[in-house]
Amino acid sequence: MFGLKPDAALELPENYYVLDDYEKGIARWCDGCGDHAVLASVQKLCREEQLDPVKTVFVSGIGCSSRFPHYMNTYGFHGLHGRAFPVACGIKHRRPDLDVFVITGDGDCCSIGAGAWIHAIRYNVNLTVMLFNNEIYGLTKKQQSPTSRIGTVSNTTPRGSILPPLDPMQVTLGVANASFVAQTADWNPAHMHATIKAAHAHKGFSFVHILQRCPIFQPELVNELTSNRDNICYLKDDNGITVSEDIEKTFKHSAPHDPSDINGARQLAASEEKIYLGLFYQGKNKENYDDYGAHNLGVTVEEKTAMLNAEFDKYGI
Amino acid sequence: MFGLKPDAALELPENYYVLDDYEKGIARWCDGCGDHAVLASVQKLCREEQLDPVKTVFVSGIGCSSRFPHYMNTYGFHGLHGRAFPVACGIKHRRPDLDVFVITGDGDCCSIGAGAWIHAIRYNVNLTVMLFNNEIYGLTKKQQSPTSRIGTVSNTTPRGSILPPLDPMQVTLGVANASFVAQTADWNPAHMHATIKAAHAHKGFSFVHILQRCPIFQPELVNELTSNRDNICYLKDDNGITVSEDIEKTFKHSAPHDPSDINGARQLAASEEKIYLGLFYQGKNKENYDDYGAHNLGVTVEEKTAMLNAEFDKYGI
Amino acid sequence: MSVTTELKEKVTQKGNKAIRLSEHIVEIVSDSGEGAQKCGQSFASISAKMGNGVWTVEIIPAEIQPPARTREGASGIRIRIGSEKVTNMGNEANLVVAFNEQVPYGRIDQSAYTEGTIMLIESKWAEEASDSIRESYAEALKDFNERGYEVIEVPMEKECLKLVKNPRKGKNMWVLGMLCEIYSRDIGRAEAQIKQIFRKKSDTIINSNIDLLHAGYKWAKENLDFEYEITPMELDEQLVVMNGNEAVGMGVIASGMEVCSMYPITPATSASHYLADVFESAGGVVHQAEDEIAAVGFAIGSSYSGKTAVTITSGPGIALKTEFLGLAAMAEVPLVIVDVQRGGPSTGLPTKVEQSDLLAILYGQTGDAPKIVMAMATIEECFHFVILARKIADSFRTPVYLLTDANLATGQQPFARPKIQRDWFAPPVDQSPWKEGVTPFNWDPETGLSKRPIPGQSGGIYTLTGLAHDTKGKVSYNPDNNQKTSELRSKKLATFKRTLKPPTINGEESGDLLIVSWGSTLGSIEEAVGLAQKEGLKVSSIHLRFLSPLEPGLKEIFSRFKKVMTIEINYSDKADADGITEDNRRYAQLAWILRARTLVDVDCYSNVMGQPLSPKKVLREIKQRINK
Amino acid sequence: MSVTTELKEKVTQKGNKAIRLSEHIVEIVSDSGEGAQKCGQSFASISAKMGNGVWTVEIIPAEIQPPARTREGASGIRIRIGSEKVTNMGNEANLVVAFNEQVPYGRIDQSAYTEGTIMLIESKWAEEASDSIRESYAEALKDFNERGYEVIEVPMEKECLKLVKNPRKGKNMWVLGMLCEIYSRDIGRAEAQIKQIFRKKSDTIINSNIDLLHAGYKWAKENLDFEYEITPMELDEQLVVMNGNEAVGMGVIASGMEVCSMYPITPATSASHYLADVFESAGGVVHQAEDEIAAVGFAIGSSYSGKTAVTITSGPGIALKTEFLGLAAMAEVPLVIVDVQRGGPSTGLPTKVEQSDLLAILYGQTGDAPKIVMAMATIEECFHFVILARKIADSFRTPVYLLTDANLATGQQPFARPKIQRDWFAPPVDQSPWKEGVTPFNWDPETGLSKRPIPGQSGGIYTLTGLAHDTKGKVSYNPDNNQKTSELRSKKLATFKRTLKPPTINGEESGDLLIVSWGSTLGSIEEAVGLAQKEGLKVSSIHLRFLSPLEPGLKEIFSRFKKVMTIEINYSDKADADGITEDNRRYAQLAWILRARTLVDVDCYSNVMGQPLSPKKVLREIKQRINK
Ligand SMILES: Cc1ncc(C[n+]2csc(CCOP(=O)(O)OP(=O)(O)O)c2C)c(N)n1
Ligand SMILES: Cc1ncc(C[n+]2csc(CCOP(=O)(O)OP(=O)(O)O)c2C)c(N)n1
Ligand code: SF4
Ligand code: SF4
Ligand SMILES: [Mg+2]
Ligand SMILES: [Mg+2]
Repeated sequence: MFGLKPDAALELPENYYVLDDYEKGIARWCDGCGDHAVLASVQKLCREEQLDPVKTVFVSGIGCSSRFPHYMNTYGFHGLHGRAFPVACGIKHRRPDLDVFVITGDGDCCSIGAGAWIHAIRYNVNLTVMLFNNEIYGLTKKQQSPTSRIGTVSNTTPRGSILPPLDPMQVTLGVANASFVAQTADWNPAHMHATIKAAHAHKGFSFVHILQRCPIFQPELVNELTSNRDNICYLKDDNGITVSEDIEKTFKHSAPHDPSDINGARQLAASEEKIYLGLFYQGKNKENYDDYGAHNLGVTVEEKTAMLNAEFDKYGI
Repeated sequence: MFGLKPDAALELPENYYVLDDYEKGIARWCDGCGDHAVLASVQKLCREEQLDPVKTVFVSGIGCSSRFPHYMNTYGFHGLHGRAFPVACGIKHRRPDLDVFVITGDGDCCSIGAGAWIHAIRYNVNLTVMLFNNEIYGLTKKQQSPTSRIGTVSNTTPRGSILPPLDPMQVTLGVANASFVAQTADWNPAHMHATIKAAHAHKGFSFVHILQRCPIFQPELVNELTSNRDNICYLKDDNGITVSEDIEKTFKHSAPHDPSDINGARQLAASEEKIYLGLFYQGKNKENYDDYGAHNLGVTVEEKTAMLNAEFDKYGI
Repeated sequence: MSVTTELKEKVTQKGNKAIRLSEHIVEIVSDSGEGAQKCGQSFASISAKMGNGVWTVEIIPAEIQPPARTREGASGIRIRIGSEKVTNMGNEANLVVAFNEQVPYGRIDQSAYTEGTIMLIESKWAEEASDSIRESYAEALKDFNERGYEVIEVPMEKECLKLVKNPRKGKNMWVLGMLCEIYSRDIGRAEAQIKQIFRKKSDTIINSNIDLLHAGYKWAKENLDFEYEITPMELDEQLVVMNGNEAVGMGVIASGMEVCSMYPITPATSASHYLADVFESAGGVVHQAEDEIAAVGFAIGSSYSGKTAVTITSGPGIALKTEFLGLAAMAEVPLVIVDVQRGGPSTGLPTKVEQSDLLAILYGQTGDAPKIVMAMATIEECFHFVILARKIADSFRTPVYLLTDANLATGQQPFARPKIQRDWFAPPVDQSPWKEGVTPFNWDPETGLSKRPIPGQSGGIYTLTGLAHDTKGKVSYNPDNNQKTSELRSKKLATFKRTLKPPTINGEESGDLLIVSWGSTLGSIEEAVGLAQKEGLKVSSIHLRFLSPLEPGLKEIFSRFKKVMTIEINYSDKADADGITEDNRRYAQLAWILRARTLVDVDCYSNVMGQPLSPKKVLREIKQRINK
Repeated sequence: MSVTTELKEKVTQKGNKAIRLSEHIVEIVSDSGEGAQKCGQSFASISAKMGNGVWTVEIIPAEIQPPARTREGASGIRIRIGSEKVTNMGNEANLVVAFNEQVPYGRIDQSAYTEGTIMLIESKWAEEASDSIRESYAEALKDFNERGYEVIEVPMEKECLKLVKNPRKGKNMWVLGMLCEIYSRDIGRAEAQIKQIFRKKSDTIINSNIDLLHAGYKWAKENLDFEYEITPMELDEQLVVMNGNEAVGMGVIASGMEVCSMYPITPATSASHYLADVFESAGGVVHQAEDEIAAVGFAIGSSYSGKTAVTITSGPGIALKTEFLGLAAMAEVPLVIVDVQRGGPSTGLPTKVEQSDLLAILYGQTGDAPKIVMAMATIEECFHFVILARKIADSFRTPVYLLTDANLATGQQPFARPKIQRDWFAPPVDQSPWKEGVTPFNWDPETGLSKRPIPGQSGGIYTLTGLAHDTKGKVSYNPDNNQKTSELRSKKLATFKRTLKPPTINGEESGDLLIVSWGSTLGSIEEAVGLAQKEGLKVSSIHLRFLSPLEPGLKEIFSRFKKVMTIEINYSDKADADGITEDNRRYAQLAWILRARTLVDVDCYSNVMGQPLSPKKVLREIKQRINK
């Protein structure tokens, strides 16, 4: 943090934030963990958007991924397992000036946090939400997650898990007031970055489902996901997540999809053939609960006093 | 319960259960409350299916509707607000011989119980679930519910609620392993009864969303729902909920829908034009978690002892 | 329709001056939904406005639709009015208005009436088509007479029918009129009251209710041959009258908190109803969360962001908030938690009063989670303690718990109109730069106190965590750090305790018996202690407002009394119950912590009958202990 | 690569007989993921199988991937082996194997080593490319020498490289070989051990590890000039060796419970891992619920259906279960709750030991929720108490809590192989007709006990509810009923207490100081008390297994000692800390309830350093109190 800022050599405005300004400590994730990639992307986003670190808050639950706030040089709230959403809503509710991000894992969000998640979608508070789905419990060392595929061998399912995985996209798209629902993969940094960026630009609850590598506890899955290009399909639309042509070419498959079409979005999510990366759905002008929260900010002590006195008059003897 | 059974005059087998056998006490719901109608329908179902009262369990949360088990002369579990699902799953898990019903309200299921609900759908335990949706908190006297329409005036939203309502059908259809998803209305007893009956016949988590009248706290809504026949559309399919022609005629609108078509089901649920009554979706041969639960019942003490001794050998010195 | 002969002798003939009373207890009991509470609250309000002391207790059935005409269905209200300040519900009622003959039994079960209680009972049941109803009515009347009540049959619905089509709906205002006449209330004030309660209704409705009021008044004037007057107090100050939940709501506003995050639960919900109604105009918002966990999480988020918030709940809600409350203690998040206690454990007795969350509040979180806990004793304190709690929460960077209960929540009582002070209100969110070199947990080693950075403050960046952390807020698994920071968090209690004074003693500084109590029982206990003192018994009492840390000097005070006991509304084994010994007796909750704190053999009387304690019951216990 | 001169003098030359020791403490410390724990556990197992007393403590960093080569990253294991039964982790280590020079500092911070500790350290860092690593290695070695450790550099990876490509992976087995040689372990047993731990792996992997084992053994034989032997115990019984969580898992099976409903949480999870692995073959199932609320709800459902279930968790999980635990008490649902305690409050110190959930377990639920609480003191008890708990739960129709902790959970200790008894196992679900005339809550007025109907039993129909209810299980708001049923639920504790005996006293029946303790500290405390007694100090100790109800007769026992104190691993204010007085001191958790129960001035020593207590620390406290 001291000395010459790395990109200070460029001619930049005085208060320009550089990557360094968003970095804190050394991220304690395993080598090859997808979380590193997301962290890098988010720090880059902050710089690109020139987010004021002191006006930015990262909120998380508990899990490997939820360590994220500790590695951002912004305000942070590393709370309880499964409870990032209510905390984030509470922060944003009356602080429209803050830029609030939520980091959550598949256990954190889809298992213990499922109730809060459903309702956060409906509240549609202006949050940028990243769900790190490694289809396993990382921090507690390999237990099945609700997103684990059938047959996942874990410490609680030594003979393979038996239930079909919950699909975070399908669930999200089933909740009223869903407003931005996208899917990306940590090993495609360009696409992931474009997705996070679009999510951040959206006003409302921007839900980014990130397929995340956990080479420690899901090595085969990581291998399959990252090597089998047949499964993955890029969603192409001008209103969707757009990447450069070079990046586009790296996808073996692509498909058109209008992100305003929620029925289409649900069908994509339900598809068992392909994993689609891109913007599934974006709805504009949805109700934002934080607009309500902030609608009467700034009432003065005088006004409050007058209001209370009027109340006492009502209850007066 | 004593004396001659009401329908004993008919020639019936000795152990034939009559309605009386399922009734307990006087239901303490308000006059005109839809809960009365559901109770009657369920008692009728029990008689039709000749359910053994001692092998039948009604599990509920807390709310007006959740008083239900107290009025059934079967085993019952009137537990905690929002927590009927895990209790019911725990009961059914190792007791395949029990017939387990779940009674829940819109607050109980969709608000505080949302997490448990989502996961219960995925577990797909063989339960018959009835969600009593009066779009309001009844027992605690008129607070908004997540299913309340925008503008609902309640004690916590005196100037009208502001968020769009959660649709229990859409949410359920977004969850992996959903297996039976139907919608009916308490003021159409014939359709409701056919629905509950089909739900009970289904193996798995049979979810019946019941539009329920609360004339005390939702008088206008009740009025609108029950008088405006334009909104309501009967889903007609041989594999769906079928009612007699007479009843069919009472519907102003009907539409075909194949209940094996989940995309179609999601579209019906998302429709803002009509309220569809009938079977939205039924999937067969889905994974049932209680099959796993009961897969190894009946291991004897001798076998357990042998197994433990083998373990001690492993850990022996 | 006329008063019994015995009664006649006691009451003044009409035309003569009304009987002057120093106080009277009135009850209105009915089936649920008949408006008895509205009637009683109006009567209480009018009385308070006329300068009487007042205390109300609602009689609430737990079911939404209890069966009609049953003792379990008894719904209604008790109003105690006096020429002095009234601090509790008193003993047996003097006058009862009953809408049918069954509901009084729900109260008789609770020894609410006694010989001489006047019972004004709806007479229509005598003419009911159903034989069984007519019979049960006749039987009950006979029984009431045998019990020595002064029964007067009143044709309530019959009279109302002259004015309205559905007398069941209007009856309550007719009864209000009748009561106004009996107690010489100002009918103009009654009219104003009706206009106030029906302010959201149409003029037609208002007028019809005013007509009923006058009809009831007129009927009583013409048909009842007794009249009372309760001398008003000399008021040298302005008063307001409200229930405890309304007072909490106003306290929230006056504290400057702008976020109330809650999930509905009886008997707490009405506080948020009140706030939902008016908070927005004072710059506040009520958030109805999806459950209690989310409610407290949202409040903590709000507090973290600089807007210290309040969450209001009852027992089962407290249970669900447990984990987040541990986080608030660990991460030192200012937060106000109001627990409107009800009967427990589990769902228990949702509408009834109990003081049995004390231990759960004090010790409910795993690990060591120090906190500040206060309990309101009066409705006035329901207002003022919220303001105090917000201040303590902010300056001690801690969750502060406020314990009230179903009794305070629904009771009404006049108190001095608060003079609003500027410094009650939380200052605006601090966005000035954070002082350089100061860490986010810059604990003062003497006091454990520290200032917290608020998002938006430059230089204050930190990540709040529930993991063990050091002065920088960084996760630390260092053994010494955990010991040190635990000490610092604990120290805040010692620091806070230094700001407290020992409790004042009601009565002599020493004696045979000291009663220790907390919460809503204050009025009954002080009334009983006063009576006992008048009888020459050497009994005094202290009433605690701070439960964590406990008020100082208790051991020393206890040492001046031969016996010390608590009186509480929660569970304890009776000392003389079968099989109960000193070694296994389970004590009332405050008694238990006082024993641990002072090592004095603190005895207790408590019960879980779901009822406020009457002074009579307290007096009986005092006498028993003193004679033992 | 040879032993320092000082060391040489102490150790016997090779060829001579190995030195006989009565006990030794070995530590292996490494970066996380280097297999130190597997190595240590194997070493412990082999030692136990050879007839030594053994105790292990895992050294666990809280992060999944702590930075390499840092003190916070220290991961590993301590193994104390002796020729007698070993009951605790002991004091400083005698011999340390360190995989780098930084991790020992994590332990030095905790005073784990002392002058004379032999440190076998990986030497490869001396040849590292990075200057800074080489420097820091050299510096540390210098420092270790200054601290008086006997440093021996060992070329671990270099040697392994001769056999495998990735020495970081195989090193641990090489070290195991080295340790086997040093401690004269049977290499055949070591081979068998390797086959057992890698049983799910390929033969190639097994063989490669066996090769490494032999290589380490050989290297030590050739390069180290000292050798130890620890005389085995005379074993007249068969032993098993396992950690506390495995013992809990086996206890669950032996109790006949067939449902373990849980949500993963450190340090409880490994108990369910064990069960997940083997339970199915014993007719059981592990349910990983979506969260802790659902986990306990599912368990309660299972219990209600006749299959009394267990739920296993730690602090934050207990917090979330609070509401359901209140229901279990109120509705009298048999249930076994295992709390593997960790450091709190909040997320706290997830991998560290603490005994600070006692108050939350006892008082966490709102309302009065009586329950039975037991705490295991040894790994053997981890097994047997589960069996007992299930029985009590069923016969007292109540939740039973078992408190264990991170220390027991991961520690290994041999104990007498249990002789399985038929009556440990729960009988099959009762489906015989329910006795006519017996209500579902047919409480015995003397004991509070009642039998419960199980769905499927004809004549037993009832609806379980968390609302107040009568003997028929019907909702009742009747005041007397609530008082009565609360008394009956409370009475079960008095009844249960009558089955308990006063604790046995370790030492004289009276004296200057009595130590009272509970849980995993037993071994250290008794060792320390033994030492103190040998020094002539009049100190005795008692160790409680039952916390609710408390074991009987404590007051009487306390009265025979001049001072009584508890020693616990949880938070308490130090009596002599600045600003702390008798009036505000916050006591350790057991001390607090003992004060309330006995009115004896019970003092305490406790800390929240996240570490098991060493006998040395305990001894120091004993001396301090006795001299005061
Ligand atoms: C109330 C509570 N229950 C359980 C835990 C233990 N726990 C911590 S993280 C975690 C799951 C982590 O999985 P996920 O959310 O997928 O995150 P990941 O580590 O995979 O990034 C669990 C069960 C906890 N901290 N708190
Ligand atoms: C933990 C907890 N929180 C809150 C309550 C209070 N409560 C009881 S029922 C209810 C909501 C009832 O609404 P719904 O589920 O829609 O059922 P209805 O009464 O409308 O049938 C609430 C908030 C409770 N009993 N427990
Ligand atoms: S365990 Fe998996 S998710 Fe956790 S840090 Fe390592 S690679 Fe990432
Ligand atoms: S309040 Fe509404 S839901 Fe409840 S019983 Fe009455 S009508 Fe039914
Ligand atoms: Mg994960
Ligand atoms: Mg409802």
